[in-house]
Amino acid sequence: MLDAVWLIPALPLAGFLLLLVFGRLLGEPGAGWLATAMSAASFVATVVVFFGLLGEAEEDRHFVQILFEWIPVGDLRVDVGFLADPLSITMALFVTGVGSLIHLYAIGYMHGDPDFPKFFVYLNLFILSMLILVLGNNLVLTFLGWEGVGACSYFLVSFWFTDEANAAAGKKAFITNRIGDWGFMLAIFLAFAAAGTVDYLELFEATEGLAAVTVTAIGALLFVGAVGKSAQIPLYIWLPDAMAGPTPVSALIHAATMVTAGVFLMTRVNPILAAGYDWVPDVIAWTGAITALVAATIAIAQNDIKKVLAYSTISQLGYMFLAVGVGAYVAAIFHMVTHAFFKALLFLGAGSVIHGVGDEQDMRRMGGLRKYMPITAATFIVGWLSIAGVPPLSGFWSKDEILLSAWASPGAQGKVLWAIGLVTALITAYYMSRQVYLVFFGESRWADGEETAPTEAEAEAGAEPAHANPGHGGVHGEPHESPWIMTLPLVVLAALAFVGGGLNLPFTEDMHFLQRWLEPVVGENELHIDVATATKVGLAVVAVLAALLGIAAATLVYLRRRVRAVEPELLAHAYHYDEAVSAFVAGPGTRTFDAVAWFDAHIVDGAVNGVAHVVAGAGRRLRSVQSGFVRSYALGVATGVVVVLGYFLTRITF
Amino acid sequence: MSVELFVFVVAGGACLAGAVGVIASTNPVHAALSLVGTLFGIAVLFVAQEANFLAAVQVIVYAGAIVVLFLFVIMLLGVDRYDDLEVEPLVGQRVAAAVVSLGILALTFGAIASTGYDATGAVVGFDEDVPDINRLGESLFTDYLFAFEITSILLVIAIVGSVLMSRRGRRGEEIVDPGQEERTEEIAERMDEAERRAHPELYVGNGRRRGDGEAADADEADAEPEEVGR
Amino acid sequence: MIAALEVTPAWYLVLGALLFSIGSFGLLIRRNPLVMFMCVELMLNAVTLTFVTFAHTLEDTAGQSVVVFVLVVAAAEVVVGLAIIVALLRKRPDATADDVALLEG
Amino acid sequence: MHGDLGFPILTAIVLLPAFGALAVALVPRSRSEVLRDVAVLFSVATGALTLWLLAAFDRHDPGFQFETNRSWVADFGISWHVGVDGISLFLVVLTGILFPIALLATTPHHDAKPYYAWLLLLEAGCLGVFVALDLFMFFVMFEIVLVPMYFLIGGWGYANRVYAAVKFFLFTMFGSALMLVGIVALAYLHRDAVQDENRAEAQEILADTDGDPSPAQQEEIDQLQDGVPLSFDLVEIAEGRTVVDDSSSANPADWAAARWIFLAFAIAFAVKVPLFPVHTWLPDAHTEAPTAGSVILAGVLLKLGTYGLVRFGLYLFPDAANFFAPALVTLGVIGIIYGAVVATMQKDLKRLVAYSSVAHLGFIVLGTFAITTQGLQGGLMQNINHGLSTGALFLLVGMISDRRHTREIAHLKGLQTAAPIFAGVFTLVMLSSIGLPGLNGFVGEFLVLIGSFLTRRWWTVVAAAGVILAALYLLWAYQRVFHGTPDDDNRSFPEITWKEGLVMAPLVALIVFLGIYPQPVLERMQPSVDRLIEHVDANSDFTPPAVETQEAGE
Repeated sequence: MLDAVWLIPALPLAGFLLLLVFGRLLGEPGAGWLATAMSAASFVATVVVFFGLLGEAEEDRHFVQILFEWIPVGDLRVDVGFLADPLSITMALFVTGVGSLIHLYAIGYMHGDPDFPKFFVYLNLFILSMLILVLGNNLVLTFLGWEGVGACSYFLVSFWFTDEANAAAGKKAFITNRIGDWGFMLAIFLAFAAAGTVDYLELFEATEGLAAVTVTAIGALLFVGAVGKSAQIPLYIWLPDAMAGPTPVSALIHAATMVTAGVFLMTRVNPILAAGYDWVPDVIAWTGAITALVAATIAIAQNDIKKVLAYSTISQLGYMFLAVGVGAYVAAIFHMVTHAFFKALLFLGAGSVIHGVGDEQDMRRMGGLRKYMPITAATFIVGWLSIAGVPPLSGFWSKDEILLSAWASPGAQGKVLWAIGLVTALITAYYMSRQVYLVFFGESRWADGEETAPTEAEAEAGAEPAHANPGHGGVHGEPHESPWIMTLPLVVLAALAFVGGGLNLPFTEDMHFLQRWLEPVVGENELHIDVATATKVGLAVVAVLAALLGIAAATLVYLRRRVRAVEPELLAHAYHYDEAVSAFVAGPGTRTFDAVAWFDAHIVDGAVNGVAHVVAGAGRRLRSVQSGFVRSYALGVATGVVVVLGYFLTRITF
Repeated sequence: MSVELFVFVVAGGACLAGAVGVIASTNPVHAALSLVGTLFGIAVLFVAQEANFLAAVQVIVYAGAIVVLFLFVIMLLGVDRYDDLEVEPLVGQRVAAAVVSLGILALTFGAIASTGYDATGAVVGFDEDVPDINRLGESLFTDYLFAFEITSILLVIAIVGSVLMSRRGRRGEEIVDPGQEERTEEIAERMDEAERRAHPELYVGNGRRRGDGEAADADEADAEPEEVGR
Repeated sequence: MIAALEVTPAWYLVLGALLFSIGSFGLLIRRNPLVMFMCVELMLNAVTLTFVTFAHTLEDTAGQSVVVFVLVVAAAEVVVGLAIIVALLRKRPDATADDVALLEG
Repeated sequence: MHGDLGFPILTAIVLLPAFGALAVALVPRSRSEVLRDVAVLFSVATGALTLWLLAAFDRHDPGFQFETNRSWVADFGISWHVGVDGISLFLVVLTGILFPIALLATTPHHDAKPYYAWLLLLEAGCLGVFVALDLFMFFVMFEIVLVPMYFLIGGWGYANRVYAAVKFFLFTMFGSALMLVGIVALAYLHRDAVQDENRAEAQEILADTDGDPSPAQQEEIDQLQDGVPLSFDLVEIAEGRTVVDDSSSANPADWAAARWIFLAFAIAFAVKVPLFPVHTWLPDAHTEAPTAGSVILAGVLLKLGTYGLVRFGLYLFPDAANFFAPALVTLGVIGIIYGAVVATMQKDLKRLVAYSSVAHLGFIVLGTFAITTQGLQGGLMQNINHGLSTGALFLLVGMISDRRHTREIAHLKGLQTAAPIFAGVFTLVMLSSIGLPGLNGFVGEFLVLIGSFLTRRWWTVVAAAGVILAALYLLWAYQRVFHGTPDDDNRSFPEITWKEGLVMAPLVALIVFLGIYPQPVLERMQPSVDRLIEHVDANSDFTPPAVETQEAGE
């Protein structure tokens, strides 16, 4: 059964190749169905492997399948091999699962797009890369997937490339990621230089033998990579822009799967983090916490329905890093899974809304939509409550797990982190409620969108890819519910978002399914929570209260309209961070580059041409010697005769 | 005084006189004639050194053929062409020429002097009573046979070449000298300069002399009669 | 006492030297290509004279043979040279050696 | 002598294109339509031969294979000595593959005959450089390469071609002049050294036989006494180690001499590579050259430099190379960053690609002078990858400028709308050039970096940043050229034709294949590279880094 591991990536690969060749032949919707089928088949294969692993005994629940040697040079051995262990299979499960649903959804969403087949080529390629990322049995192969998903994100964000903004967003995503990849690569080099291997298992064995500083460096550098991929401070700026891509892309890549790769990586290398100095996990935790808080605050003031979700994603990723930082890897993965469910659900819901109201993304032009698109509204609300952390939805369990771990982590720092997490939870509940109210409740503003023209804020924030998608002619008018092919995934995801918490219920030990499942991977590095049950309950209650408080506040502000909404410019502008960066790149950055180019053209090359001119000038001056007067030449000859004669004479006589 | 001495003085004098005549006479014809003088002198000196055959050849080839050829060309191009020897467009050419020539002279003298004025060396020695022409013929057709043959080729080439060049070339065939115009200008200016230097007296009062527009050689040519007194 | 004077080969050599330098001087100062050629002839003759002298003193016929070759070369050279001059002067009747500027750099 | 095919295949490989050039030149003007066919025929035949070479190559033999050694100019000990090992093998194959492609890709707009003749002669020269094992032969081939390239740029190039051609020629000549001095000096030093050894030996024998040697010994002494002929044989000189290339040598003058000679070689190759300060001929040459010229220039000619650095730098002067390695590595790293930065700011698409070459070649130099198995193999791999990727890029840029008659990025816009497949191919090649894992570019870059990291840690840290910049300038250019809505000039941009597609196909195939399965290349390089490193290790105070592999349980 386990031998089927290779099938997991092979199927999307097959889909990718088939679509590459026959895509245009299949056209719409054939291409979409093929892609979906392949993704689904891959899911099935994963399930098979999953049960295969279940069949194994607890301790030897990891299976390595080497396909071939990729880069064997001297001591360096990089295989194309897959490591099937609880962690990678968990990832593979929800990647393929959620992925398939989003494929299905996309068939409806991309309806009528001229590049319909191409879209699914990319989607399958992405699934392939993502699976390589999670299944790779060594750092380099993971890096392959890592870059692969980056490329796919580039393709898909700039999918509607005719709009410069989208193209720029794609480029920005790729390059910002590359900055992180720099760290990742160095980590690989260091690992090889120190341990002579890049294979995970061998590397982990070797860690004991290595100097702590080396291990720490490896961990830190890997984290740099993770920061880039998972859009943490300071490299988060690409994610909001990445919303320029089609909504299924945002759901799949920029919410459910790719952006969580960083968290996955950190979990994967947990022995390295454990073996290194403590400051690395602390940095991770703090980065996560701060990112979570900052992003959440920014989300308050966004008016683009997708931007809100984008910042919310960043914030939730922050949660996961917080968990990783305090050593609660299980909690991180748990939240990753649930987040994949409800965030994908929210994005798809948003997509459905955008689809329904004719490519309108400004929430101030929506409202009261629940009457028009009941299913979308219902599912969206499930997602909302889930992310807000309202029991018993999945979000509550995972988030509570993280907060608990933060609390339980040693030292005062744990408490502070917990506090930050709690505040973030409150804000999350607030802005999500705001979104729901603005979109689905209140009076409908979609018809008369004109007078509330978007302010400068999100005009530049790129909140109007209105006719970006040629597929849907931007028809205003009666909003309509999306076709079943789009709503079906919503329903499924909603169900998952509802019950997802069941993966890891805190009540009794034997309900920690996920924890026991991941035991072999995170094992002894997992944070041990020894907190009195009373405290646990107390914390849970506090968390719930925070969530409800947030919702209540939002209700007052946006539903009942009792309180004027506070949406400070600063937040709408995301603390001007992105703008500052762009300004720097466009200003000093470009000037520096120009200076170098100038240096090359005028100094380096100038020197060359200068020499040339000197020589030419000398020639011009020497030229005058050739007067052309035969007799002067004769004179020269004669002089030469005299000289030669004189020379010989002296030689003879004296 | 001995015969040799007499012969040498006379013939040598003729040579030198002729040589000076060649370089000093303004009229090419005179130059050619003085050249004849030199050649005869040389011929005589040949005889004085028992190179009778060569003497004859000297007279026949040089005086008889080459000089005549010179004269032909002069006639062909007009006899009345006088050179103004006092005009020298190339500044400092004469001084330099004098220096160099004297240098050559001095050096050759030095060479001779270094032998103590007697040119001695490994005397090969030959049979006195064999006439020189026989000896010459023998050495030519034995030791120098190849060189001799090659000279014949040389002569043929020379003939062909001269025929080719003196043929009245059709349009486009003759050498085109790109910078000729500017060149003529330059020469003209240089000539003016030279003339001012040579004959300042002609320039006092009335600025430029007549006919100064055209090329230098021309006006010097028609200027000759008044200047070069006869 | 004059009778006492005896003509040594050196005299001939000196004479040759004189002729040669005169010739070279003329070659350098005259502008008329014809006259320049004559000067060349002068120099050649000076050389031949020297050769003959040596042939006489050293009793070696080789010297005389060389003279023959010199004669031939002189003839050839004059022929070609005069041909050139004719061609040139036919094109520009009043040309001097200075006018021929194809060698100008 | 290994791998004997019964006939001198390498000589054939070198001479065949030369004959091809001759054949093309002999085609009567009346039959000018067959010119192209003849040229293609010969280059394809050569390519086939190189492939055969690849097939017949013994992957386990580190030494030179298919050697042929005929005396050429006996008086100076110059010989026609050719052979390949794992280091040169793939450069030969690459040359064999790229030339037919370059020939097929474009047709000259005038004077087809000299164009094809020059190209074939160029191929002969390049192949000659890669297989030459005789210093003098190497030099001759190195120079032969210049002339056709000069005429190709000057004759069939773009607006500013003459300037570019002359610049190219002068730069390279400057380098080669130094190299010639180095070669001659080397040969003489070698000769003298051998002679001294012999004399010393003779003295010993004499001493042993205290004064009265037997006739046999006397004979031996005599032949030891009399002079040794000159020899330009690379292997003999390199393995003989007679020229004192040894930092710990008793006589510092010898060591200085060795370093000077190495420097002479290094400068020649640095110009060819090109390394940072002497790179300015490259953008002009690349930009002004005709498409085929640019392809060959990037794909093959630059490799003459990097190959030379390995073969005549490391192999000939291990210690001197080790002595100068930091400087060269620094220049390489400067090139990586500098080239990328300047490329970013270029307004001419072709010029941009040209500067990207400077960056890529910087990686190769870095890897070479890291002197580790990974670094060296990475460098060699990068040679091939750069040849494929940048060659393909130049082909594509050439197609663009043929279609639009401009290479100005500003004049191009939204081509992807007009020509999606063309854009797709471009994207793939671009990503390979960026070094995306799964495509060939990554394998080389990764190996170079991971190899250099062992010995030149901090340089590598900087160099790795070049990877970011690569993405920056290429993606930015791609965005400006292919994305956005096309204006009227670009709306009717023709899609890639079948012919062009077929030309690109082998390149694209190789780009993908080598990215996923580089092993066939790597395993053939391995023995030779290891041997080279042992050579360096044995003959210099360089010691290869110790990588603990005990954990890497096989």
